[in-house]
Amino acid sequence: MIGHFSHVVTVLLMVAGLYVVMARGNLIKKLVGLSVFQTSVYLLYIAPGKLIGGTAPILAPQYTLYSNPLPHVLILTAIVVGVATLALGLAIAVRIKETYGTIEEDEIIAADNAVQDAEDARS
Amino acid sequence: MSIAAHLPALQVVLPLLSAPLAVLLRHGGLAFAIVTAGAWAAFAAAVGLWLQAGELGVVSYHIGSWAPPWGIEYRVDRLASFVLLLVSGTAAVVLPYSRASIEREIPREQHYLYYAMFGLCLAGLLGITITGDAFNIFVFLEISSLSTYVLIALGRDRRALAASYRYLIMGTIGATFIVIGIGFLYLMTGTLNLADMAERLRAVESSRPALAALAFLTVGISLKLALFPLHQWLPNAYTHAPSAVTAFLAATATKVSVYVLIRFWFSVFGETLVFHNLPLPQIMLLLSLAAMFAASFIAIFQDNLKRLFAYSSVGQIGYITLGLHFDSVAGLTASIVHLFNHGVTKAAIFLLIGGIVAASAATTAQGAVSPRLTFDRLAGLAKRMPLTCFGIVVAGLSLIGVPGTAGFISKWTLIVAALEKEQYWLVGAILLSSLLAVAYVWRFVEVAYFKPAPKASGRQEAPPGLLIPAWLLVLATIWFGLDTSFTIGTAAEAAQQLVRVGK
Amino acid sequence: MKNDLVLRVVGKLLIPFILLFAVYVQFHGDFGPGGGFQAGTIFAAGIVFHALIFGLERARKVVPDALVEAMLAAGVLLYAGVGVAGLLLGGNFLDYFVLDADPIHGQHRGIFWVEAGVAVTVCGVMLKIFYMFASRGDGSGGGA
Amino acid sequence: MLMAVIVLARTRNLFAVIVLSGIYSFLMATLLVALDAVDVAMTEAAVGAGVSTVLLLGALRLCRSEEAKPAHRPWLPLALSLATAALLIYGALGLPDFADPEAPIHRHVAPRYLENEIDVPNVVTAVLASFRGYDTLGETTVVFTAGAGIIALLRRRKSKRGGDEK
Repeated sequence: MIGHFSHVVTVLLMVAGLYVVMARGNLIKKLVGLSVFQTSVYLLYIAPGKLIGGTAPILAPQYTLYSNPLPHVLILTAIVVGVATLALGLAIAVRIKETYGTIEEDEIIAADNAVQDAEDARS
Repeated sequence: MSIAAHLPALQVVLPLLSAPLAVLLRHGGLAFAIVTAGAWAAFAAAVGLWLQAGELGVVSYHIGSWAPPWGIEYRVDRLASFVLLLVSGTAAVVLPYSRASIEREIPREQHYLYYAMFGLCLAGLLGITITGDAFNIFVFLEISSLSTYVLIALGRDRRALAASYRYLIMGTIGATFIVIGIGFLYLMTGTLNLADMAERLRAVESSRPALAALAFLTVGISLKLALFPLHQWLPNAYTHAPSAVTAFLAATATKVSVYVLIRFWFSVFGETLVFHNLPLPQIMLLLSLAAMFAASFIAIFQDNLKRLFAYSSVGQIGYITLGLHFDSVAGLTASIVHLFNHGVTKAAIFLLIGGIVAASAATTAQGAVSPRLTFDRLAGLAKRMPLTCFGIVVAGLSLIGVPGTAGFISKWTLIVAALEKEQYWLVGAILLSSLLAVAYVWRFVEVAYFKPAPKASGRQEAPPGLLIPAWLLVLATIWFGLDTSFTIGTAAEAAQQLVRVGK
Repeated sequence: MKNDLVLRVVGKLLIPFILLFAVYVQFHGDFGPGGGFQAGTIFAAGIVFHALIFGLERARKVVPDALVEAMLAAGVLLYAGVGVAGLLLGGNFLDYFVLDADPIHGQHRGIFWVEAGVAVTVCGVMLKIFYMFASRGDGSGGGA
Repeated sequence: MLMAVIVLARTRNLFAVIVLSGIYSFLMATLLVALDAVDVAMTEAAVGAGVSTVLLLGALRLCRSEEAKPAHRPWLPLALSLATAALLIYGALGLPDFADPEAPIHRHVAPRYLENEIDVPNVVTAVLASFRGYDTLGETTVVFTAGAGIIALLRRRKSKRGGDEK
């Protein structure tokens, strides 16, 4: 179980993030949850790459044991992709705020339903 | 440098390069020219690769000249070349259509960005299809997803924004699930190359991380392909996106996701893991049937034409995934054939609907408001737009699966697969769900052909720039309904290749 | 904030060093942590800092909108251009070995230009996003 | 870190949420240094704690800073989250032990990267830009997509409101 401690922490963080995304109605809070969810996945990759007694994968003559560089590369990419998604999500949220006047999901659905009803009434 | 040897790289890089060029030029017309040229070049490359894959079986390309498990490999087998053809072919038809269509739906100063996003989306989808590297799939998935969110949000209606946001949240959860799945696989095998991964996975086949990876990948990909209970993002996104975007996405985005699912199930995990250790096929069967019936049923009661066909898409995806659960060459062939045929058919329908949007935008208030295609506004449409309506009816027949259309071929191969497994009740289910398709297509026919037009209005066909690409696809649905040597031939070869590799 | 003397002086002193640090991170990426992405972010942060202290308008004069938009595209083109150069010189796509007579040196050259491409795009995007969000607030005046 | 996330989930003041997520990212960066992932830590500090926080604050400035009280009890999301957790733990318990040098990721593929055949001491840079350079091209394209997409989304207002933003 000790050997898996890092995984358990990772799982708890992930699930907390996922819960925020799904349960909360505020568009910005959802995005924060989403980035917590994504960030915690990084640990899943990075933690197993560590070796006790190893050092960062920057080669130097005095070291012989290095942690695994490949997960680092993957996660660098994932971080960048994550922030790009966040930025785009925020831009959409800002536009929603401007056109709907709210960033609460329930209110947006209510506004859409009102429009739908108005259309139905006209027809 | 011989071009033939570098086709796999050019396949993706050409459309990918067209996007930044379009942004650099900041001019709608030039951007159109460049991105369209990129898409046509991609189509040409796809044809070339299809021929090469037919000859060699598998075309492998080492990017950066690094050998596979260390570098990233591009790997084109029969299935990949088939999907590449579908994606780049649809793009090559939809892009010229865009020119006339987005004039009316997107402000002029946005046009160059629209083309740039289209180019990126195309490059992303092609990249997912062609790559032989697990993490590379994720990266290109995100390119195509991010550009898709933007393309949907460019729709006129503010509901396009809400739809796009919703898709962004669900899509990103799906993508993160996929990353988790790939992570588990990587930790168990130490490699990211799909072929290498499949080989090394044999040693740890029924370990718990492998099973968890399978579950996470299946759920994540199912979100992207809008499998029935996870489809909530799709109807709104398709309804409110610009017409050309809807057509392109309906024909390609979900299909590429299906492709990724097939890739992981058959090429990486292999049959034993997927079909014998977990009740996955049973779950897939249940969800497919739910999609075929529930989504088609919901479609019947839609008031908006685009929305009706969006739900029909969810239903049709059910047929594709139904073919997967058989665990047989025949079932897989049916899936692949339907993936192609439905892509062509749906693209035709949404392009024709775009024509209706354009024509009615011209009549009402100079196109200031985006006309919502509710059924009451379509009364007597067949008089005003006979060619468009006839096209929708023909494509609708293909959705139902009437002989002589592409849809019939799909259903036929599916039924053959069911008979082979002696699941006779499934044959009944397939026929019964086709009746639902009859019902929703009939709704359009009834309104367009038998309801009187509101006021005496003359013939007002969609402009030829919209009609010609759309009819090209309508004719394609008939062509693939009559001559099946290309579709079934390639699909059967692809299925055999996959199942053999999986063994 | 624009009129705070301390901020202006400290800002004037610090900003060149921030930009210099970005350049260091960029070129030292082969030997220590860092690379194109981090450098681009830090460089953009320096200019954002400038904009916060001296006002958006002055920052826009230093780095105009059109340049930023060109940077977005130029970085990707530079990166893919290196790949195409590999093709033209007889290798595969993104093959750096053929970029120089000495393959190892070719690798270094390829990595250098590729990292430069990443930095340009990242810096451009960060600045563009900042400009977009910042200039939007001026007119509509939201809370906070 | 866990504390930060739990408080984050419960707080409704969005400003506090954003600051908490910044703190979370910083803690994450520290942890990453401890795990010898210096490049990743540097990026996470710059991106998670820096760029994301600035972006979120920028967006918040344009929106309202208080979250509405959720209207309904979130049982379904809770159930789904717990199911995900169960699946994750199920999978994770079968993984190789922490820091096990015999794990497949240390045996396969990675050793060649550490041989330094292209003479770049920072192996992360070497893999990022050369071995897996194509991924990085994709990554740059993702950033470009986001940038161009934001232009497409946020520029529209300008034309409507005329020149008052110039």
